[in-house]
Amino acid sequence: MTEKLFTRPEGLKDIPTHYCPGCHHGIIHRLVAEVIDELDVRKQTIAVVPVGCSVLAYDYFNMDSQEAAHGRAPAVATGIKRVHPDKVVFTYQGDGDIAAIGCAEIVHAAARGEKITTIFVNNAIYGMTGGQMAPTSLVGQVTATSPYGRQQPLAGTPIRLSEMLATLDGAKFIARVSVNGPKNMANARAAIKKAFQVQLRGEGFAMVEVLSTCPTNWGKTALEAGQWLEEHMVPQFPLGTYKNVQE
Amino acid sequence: MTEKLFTRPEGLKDIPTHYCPGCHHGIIHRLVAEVIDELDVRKQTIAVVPVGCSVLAYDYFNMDSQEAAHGRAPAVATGIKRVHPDKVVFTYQGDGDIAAIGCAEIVHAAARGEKITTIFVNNAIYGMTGGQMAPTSLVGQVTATSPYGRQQPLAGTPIRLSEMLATLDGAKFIARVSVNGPKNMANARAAIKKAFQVQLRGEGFAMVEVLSTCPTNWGKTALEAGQWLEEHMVPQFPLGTYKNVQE
Amino acid sequence: MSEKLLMKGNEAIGEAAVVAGCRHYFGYPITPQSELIEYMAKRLPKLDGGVFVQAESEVAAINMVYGAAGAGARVMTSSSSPGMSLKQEGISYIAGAELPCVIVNVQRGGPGLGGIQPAQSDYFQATKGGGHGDYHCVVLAPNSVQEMADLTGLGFDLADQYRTPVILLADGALGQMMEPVIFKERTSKPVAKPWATTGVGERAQTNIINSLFLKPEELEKHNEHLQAKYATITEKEIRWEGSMLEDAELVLVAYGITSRIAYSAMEMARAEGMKVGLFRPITLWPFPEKALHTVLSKASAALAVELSTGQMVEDVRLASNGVVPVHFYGRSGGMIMTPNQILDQIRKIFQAKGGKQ
Amino acid sequence: MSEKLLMKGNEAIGEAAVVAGCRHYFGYPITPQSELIEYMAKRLPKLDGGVFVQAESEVAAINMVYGAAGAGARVMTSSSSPGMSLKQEGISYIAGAELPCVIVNVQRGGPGLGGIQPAQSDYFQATKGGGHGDYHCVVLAPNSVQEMADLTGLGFDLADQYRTPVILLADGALGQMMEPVIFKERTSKPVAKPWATTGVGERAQTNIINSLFLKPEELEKHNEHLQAKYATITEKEIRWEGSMLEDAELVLVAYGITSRIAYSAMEMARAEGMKVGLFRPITLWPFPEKALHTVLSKASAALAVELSTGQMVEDVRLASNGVVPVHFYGRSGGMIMTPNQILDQIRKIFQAKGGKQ
Amino acid sequence: MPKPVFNEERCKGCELCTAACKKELIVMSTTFNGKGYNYATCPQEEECVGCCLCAKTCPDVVIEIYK
Amino acid sequence: MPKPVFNEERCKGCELCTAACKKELIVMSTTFNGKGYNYATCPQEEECVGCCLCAKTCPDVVIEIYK
Amino acid sequence: MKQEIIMSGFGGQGVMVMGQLLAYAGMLEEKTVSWMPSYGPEMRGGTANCSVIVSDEASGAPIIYEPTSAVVLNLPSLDKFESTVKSGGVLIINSSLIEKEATRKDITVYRVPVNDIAAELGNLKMINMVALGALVAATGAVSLESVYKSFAKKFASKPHLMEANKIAINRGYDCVKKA
Amino acid sequence: MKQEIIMSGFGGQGVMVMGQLLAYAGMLEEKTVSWMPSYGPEMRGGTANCSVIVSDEASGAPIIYEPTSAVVLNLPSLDKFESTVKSGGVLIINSSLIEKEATRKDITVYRVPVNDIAAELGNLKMINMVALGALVAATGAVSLESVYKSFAKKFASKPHLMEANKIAINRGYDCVKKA
Ligand SMILES: Cc1ncc(C[n+]2csc(CCOP(=O)(O)OP(=O)(O)O)c2C)c(N)n1
Ligand SMILES: Cc1ncc(C[n+]2csc(CCOP(=O)(O)OP(=O)(O)O)c2C)c(N)n1
Ligand code: SF4
Ligand code: SF4
Ligand code: SF4
Ligand code: SF4
Ligand code: SF4
Ligand code: SF4
Ligand SMILES: [Mg+2]
Ligand SMILES: [Mg+2]
Repeated sequence: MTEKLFTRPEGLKDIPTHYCPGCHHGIIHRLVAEVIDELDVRKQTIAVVPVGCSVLAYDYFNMDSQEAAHGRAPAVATGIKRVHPDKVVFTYQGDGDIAAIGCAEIVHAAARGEKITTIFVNNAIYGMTGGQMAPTSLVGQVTATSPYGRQQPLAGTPIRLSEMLATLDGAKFIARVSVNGPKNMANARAAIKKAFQVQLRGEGFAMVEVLSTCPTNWGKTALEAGQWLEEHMVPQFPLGTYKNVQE
Repeated sequence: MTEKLFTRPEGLKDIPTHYCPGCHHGIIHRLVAEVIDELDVRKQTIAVVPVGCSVLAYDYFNMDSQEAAHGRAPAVATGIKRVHPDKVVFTYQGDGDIAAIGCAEIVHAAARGEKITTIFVNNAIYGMTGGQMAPTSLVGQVTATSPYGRQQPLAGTPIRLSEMLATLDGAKFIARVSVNGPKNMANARAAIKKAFQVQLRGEGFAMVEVLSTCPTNWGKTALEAGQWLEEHMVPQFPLGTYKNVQE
Repeated sequence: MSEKLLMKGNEAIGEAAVVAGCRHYFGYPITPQSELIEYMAKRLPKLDGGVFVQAESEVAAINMVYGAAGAGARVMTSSSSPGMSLKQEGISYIAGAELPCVIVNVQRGGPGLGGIQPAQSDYFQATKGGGHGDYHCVVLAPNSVQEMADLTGLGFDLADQYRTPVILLADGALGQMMEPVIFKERTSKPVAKPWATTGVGERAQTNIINSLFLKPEELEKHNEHLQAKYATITEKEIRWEGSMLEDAELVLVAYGITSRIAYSAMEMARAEGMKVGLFRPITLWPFPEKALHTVLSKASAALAVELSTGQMVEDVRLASNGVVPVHFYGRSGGMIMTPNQILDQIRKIFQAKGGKQ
Repeated sequence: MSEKLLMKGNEAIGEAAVVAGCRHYFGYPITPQSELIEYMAKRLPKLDGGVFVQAESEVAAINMVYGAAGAGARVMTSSSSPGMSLKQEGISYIAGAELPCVIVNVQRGGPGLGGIQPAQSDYFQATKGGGHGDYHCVVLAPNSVQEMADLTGLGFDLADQYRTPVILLADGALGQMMEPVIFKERTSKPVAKPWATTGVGERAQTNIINSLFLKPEELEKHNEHLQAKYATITEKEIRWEGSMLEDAELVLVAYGITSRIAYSAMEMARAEGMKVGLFRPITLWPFPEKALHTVLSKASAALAVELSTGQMVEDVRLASNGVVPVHFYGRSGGMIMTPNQILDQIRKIFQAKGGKQ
Repeated sequence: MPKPVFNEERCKGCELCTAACKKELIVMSTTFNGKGYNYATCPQEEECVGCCLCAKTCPDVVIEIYK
Repeated sequence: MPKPVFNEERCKGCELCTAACKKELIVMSTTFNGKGYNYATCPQEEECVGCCLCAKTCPDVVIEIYK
Repeated sequence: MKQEIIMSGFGGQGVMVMGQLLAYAGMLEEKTVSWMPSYGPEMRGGTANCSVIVSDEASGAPIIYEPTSAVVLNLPSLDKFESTVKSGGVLIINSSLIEKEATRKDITVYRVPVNDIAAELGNLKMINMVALGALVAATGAVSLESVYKSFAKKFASKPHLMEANKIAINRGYDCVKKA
Repeated sequence: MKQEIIMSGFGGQGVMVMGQLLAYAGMLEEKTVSWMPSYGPEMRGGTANCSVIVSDEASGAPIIYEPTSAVVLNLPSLDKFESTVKSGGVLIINSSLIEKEATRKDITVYRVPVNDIAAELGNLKMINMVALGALVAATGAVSLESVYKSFAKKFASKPHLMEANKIAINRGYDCVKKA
């Protein structure tokens, strides 16, 4: 009975997180940590965490970390990677962080073919600041700053970042996954692993966009949130691999 | 003999420009002015000029203008258009301005479907500041900041902005043209006209990317520059219409 | 005049802006100012011509403000400390191009990501110019929810009158707290903006919004013009408030939320027989330097109190210009001092003077 | 020691950085500093481990610096005024996270897009904190191409020693001009950086680069730690230079390129029998306040001279603290005063004193 | 026999694990843990097949599965 | 007859117009204008067919074509 | 008289609204009032609190250092605030969730089974109203009448809520009055 | 002695390099030197200039207000700088391009057909070398020998250029010396 079928990966510190009940951030953290364990690179990995609900991830990931200014994680990661080209560097970013304020930084990290891995957690909302509209919020979605629903002619339509970055040569691997249910989770883990392998092989930029829930700001239970993700987000953000260039 | 087959459009003030001999900026200015004359909207148009060689375009365009901070023309244009939704607002931007520092602003103006027109002058270099590398510089291109040629693994590959923005729903018309020779010029003029018409019909965001020369910083004569554009830029930046959504 | 409402400071700013005729707002969420952007998101779309845009960043927001202000609108943006830093280039452009607008900073603790609790550590940035070049913003410092509203209205008027950006420098406490507020009828008249870019129409000359002057002679002229304007503002628009200054031996100097804590401390000190007064600058730029100098000339010491490690105190020292010693007491990082802590400082100063009370 | 070279100031900074062991540069072009980024683009790729990245913007550049500094590298960025404004959030983060780096500002005229000719109008931004929160950068002000090199080297040492960003505050004239320069052998030893994020390896604890402290008590502690460090720097690292101060009745105060013009003016004034001296701060933060106070205590007036409408003059007034009247003379927008124009000001001051020479 | 072990104090009561267990073994407590949540429990743990789906689904790594 | 008219002082001598004229009518001056450029001229203007290609190509709107 | 009151509980227990109603009631009585929330990043399940000042004096520092009374709806709140209450002040404990007893002897302590009462009334969402009634009874900061009015104002768009909530307020009030 | 020299001409005429060679030569003679360019946005065809100080004194203000000599290679430069030259100073005019005569009588004016000489030598790129030779002859700011050395240093990678340029420098030098 001492052997374990499932336990906490070494890549995650054994402390409670501040995430809301049922928030997918926790699952995504664990998958990243598991992949890092599996690839046995924890000791040489530097995590770059964003400003967003995952701002405290430096306390959760059991590895060296830097806390980047809102949106600038790809620039910070670039700085680190250029100093330590032999180390593994990844960014973990929310949709507001990566697709709004940090839009230029992620586009250019991809365009430069920066050898970093980006985990992009798309929950279609600004979680941290209390549920404002994100660039990925759906048309019609009610948020704190779209109280009448996101209006297409005034507030635009969701940015599909994976599709957009796939147009850049420097991006070598781009996939969109979700962690809603065991099957999706397995796919997500595989994609995350691939994204780190692209970095380890020195090929270029790799990103995994993970569709995620924000039960709190969506005003739903965790289970309802998973369903909403499936029914509303997935059609707008189709799962799949958008780029997969082997050198 | 008093009738003229060709003369300066009213949209261009009758003053000499500061552009270098043979620089395409002058041709592009004239085409924009001609279209504005043709559509008879000069009196209700507000131009937003960038920081770049065309920074003084507010002295050349015969219409109300605002000089925007480097890269922020789409944000400035958004501010204007939201105050005067019945007026015509366009931005005129270089590749450094729009694709480097102003990358987030143009992506989001397009994503919001902002009803503005953008003229993007892509000369694959920073003209104004003396010929540094642009996000659109070609791989191998020697510039002041890529003295050994733009290196793919370190400095990345050219961003194809038209292709990238075409992934956004708010972008209703996107085309890439050149003004190198009469035929290209005619196509360019037609595309520019269309881009203004999209705005006039209130459909959304429209952009024309104009491949352009910088004889001075390319270290070429004006005629050689035209040839280089044809031989090196066009293959990397194929001419054509990338988006054409009729509402 | 509205009925008396119980509102958050952040919301009161929003409503006051609407009452002042502001119909354009561009902003980006950040704690502890998000109630303001959310208020505008709710309120503006319901108004004729009202426009709310959530920008992609603070950089974009301030440049949207530039465009809208240049197009002739009454326009506002708001943020909190880190977001304000991102706006500095834009603010310098707005000052350079002489565009009127109101910019709200609901300050939080810094530096860096810092924290989200109240602070007053962006005083230098606001008053000395966080951006590049020689320019100033008018900086207004409310100390109650009612003043959040009143100074917002005043801010729009000053902005238009002088073609200048106005910063409303608040803090997380003022932004988050609720107090009764009344929205007064506005008496000021709209200012004509013949310089705005509205399309040239039948105007003789095209209008150009710009801050570029390639010839240094012209840029210097422009700077002289700006400085002359700043001198006029300094002459006409200084605002401050004094309490028990007539016989004060020790003058507390504090602004914003801190001024209310200092006020309580002053009352406690008076109760102990110490002659303490309070000088509260309402305009932080222009700082009421002369007025404070006059006050200090009759006193024997000053104590600057702020939620920072010492910023406004420099302006107090400049105002004193050596006539009295200037003491300092500050808390930082989101910590707020108690009246008792200020009282301790007061006692120390009186004791050091040899028990002279 | 290198042979004597004739170099532009911008290039001398680049070479000095290389000599100081800097192998990482992140920047964005802007006049009049572009020769520096271009120098690094040429030089660094030829060096072992040398990395040059042209960032997509100044915002990205300063955050790349954050990452590289946090990873343990000696790292530099450079810009000119508008670009510096964009870096303010990043600088506040760097100060908050205590990361060592050198940031060069080759100042040009402002505000806004302004012009591209030399200016000194970002003094407030550099010394008081253009970003949010209570922090300081060490600010060094060279006045020759040789000092562009020397102070760059010093800047890297101070940065590492105190874990602080250092700003080299130059201007377009110093950046563009050529003068002879010698690159001296470096004597300082590299500072260990056990805090850097290099991958946890066999270290007991993970390293975290961060400026977030959600609990105000902790953020205040952090601020107190920073202030203690600033106090140490103020105590130990102040640098300034005096000329003919012994018997000076009027003390000119000027830094950077202006100090050389003031020096010429001083000589001309001495030739006319007026007892004039020159006080040149080399560290603008920490400002040599005490030293200047001592100097002024023996003089009868001060004249601050700068390429701005009046920024450093505030620090001069703070240093004077009322012991002498502080006069001001400035040019702006890229205009540079002549020694004769300063001399005119000097004459006026001496005349106003009733011909006392 | 496999056995799920819950770190009750870490549970936030989100109920994701209840839906993940195909055998529907997990039920929420009626009492609160220290953080004020109803926490997940597995009263019939002997039925557990060790598929680990509950554990993999839990965002808070509350559940470990022993062999 | 069509006729190209050059605003010589505005010409920057880029020679784009010379290549644009299919009739090869445009030649550069050997003397300088006030800005120091050799400027474009059309010595055989009677040959001009009024196609306007030269004018449309000129970045500086130096050329007007009269009917 | 200056009442400085702290209300604290789990995120979902409605302490913010409770404080606002009290402040509003004070305002209706032409008193000087202010309401100040704790605020922070999303950490649901954490403890939220707000402080309300209701005073006859002109407005002063809006921050409470030593509350004259406190309402604690969960255990962490009791642990955090018991020690801060001014000597002679009032402490109201939600005895439904808090078994622990208060240790202070220099303050008046009321144990009110807030959750139980709300459950009895059929709506756990009304725990804050029960607590508010208890608070009004214990402090006399405002009149019951003003509280009703303030509720009517705040929920003007939902008049149907009035009756049930009034009952909840009264139940809390009575619970203290009868103590 | 303090020489303050301005060189001005069209963008392509090489005045910047000319000034640098002069400054470098001064440095080789252990003098205090500085070189300051005009700089601006790309406006080719505009006039570029630089100022060089070569002095026996310690370094002072590096900006020239009243040049002791000026070399003007085109008409706009003549118009701009003639009036600024210090009384008793030197003005060298490129007579190949400038027909206009100088009006100042209190300075020494040399008219040197710079372009013609360079054309004669078969390389218009050398006009700046011709002008430099003339300047050295007219001012004695540095020795010819130092100018050769400085050229050799600056173009160390292109030694084949030396001979032709030396001739150009000499031609300019002789032209003034014989005047
Ligand atoms: C410069 C700056 N602007 C704004 C903020 C406030 N802010 C913090 S997180 C955040 C958005 C978070 O949303 P997202 O990136 O989607 O992450 P999530 O919380 O949803 O995981 C914002 C706007 C900030 N800290 N800094
Ligand atoms: C914030 C800021 N950064 C940098 C600059 C300097 N700058 C001016 S124009 C320019 C690039 C111009 O290139 P591009 O946009 O391609 O226009 P072009 O001149 O080629 O037409 C740069 C970097 C600036 N003015 N402001
Ligand atoms: S606010 Fe949303 S994204 Fe943030 S922790 Fe809570 S559920 Fe997750
Ligand atoms: S530098 Fe290049 S882009 Fe700028 S005006 Fe000259 S040729 Fe045109
Ligand atoms: S391991 Fe499988 S069977 Fe066992 S409790 Fe978990 S989900 Fe149910
Ligand atoms: S998934 Fe985890 S946190 Fe959620 S109820 Fe189950 S054990 Fe508790
Ligand atoms: S109009 Fe046509 S034919 Fe006439 S000169 Fe111009 S290009 Fe030649
Ligand atoms: S195209 Fe225009 S500028 Fe160029 S040579 Fe011809 S006329 Fe002159
Ligand atoms: Mg999000
Ligand atoms: Mg360009």
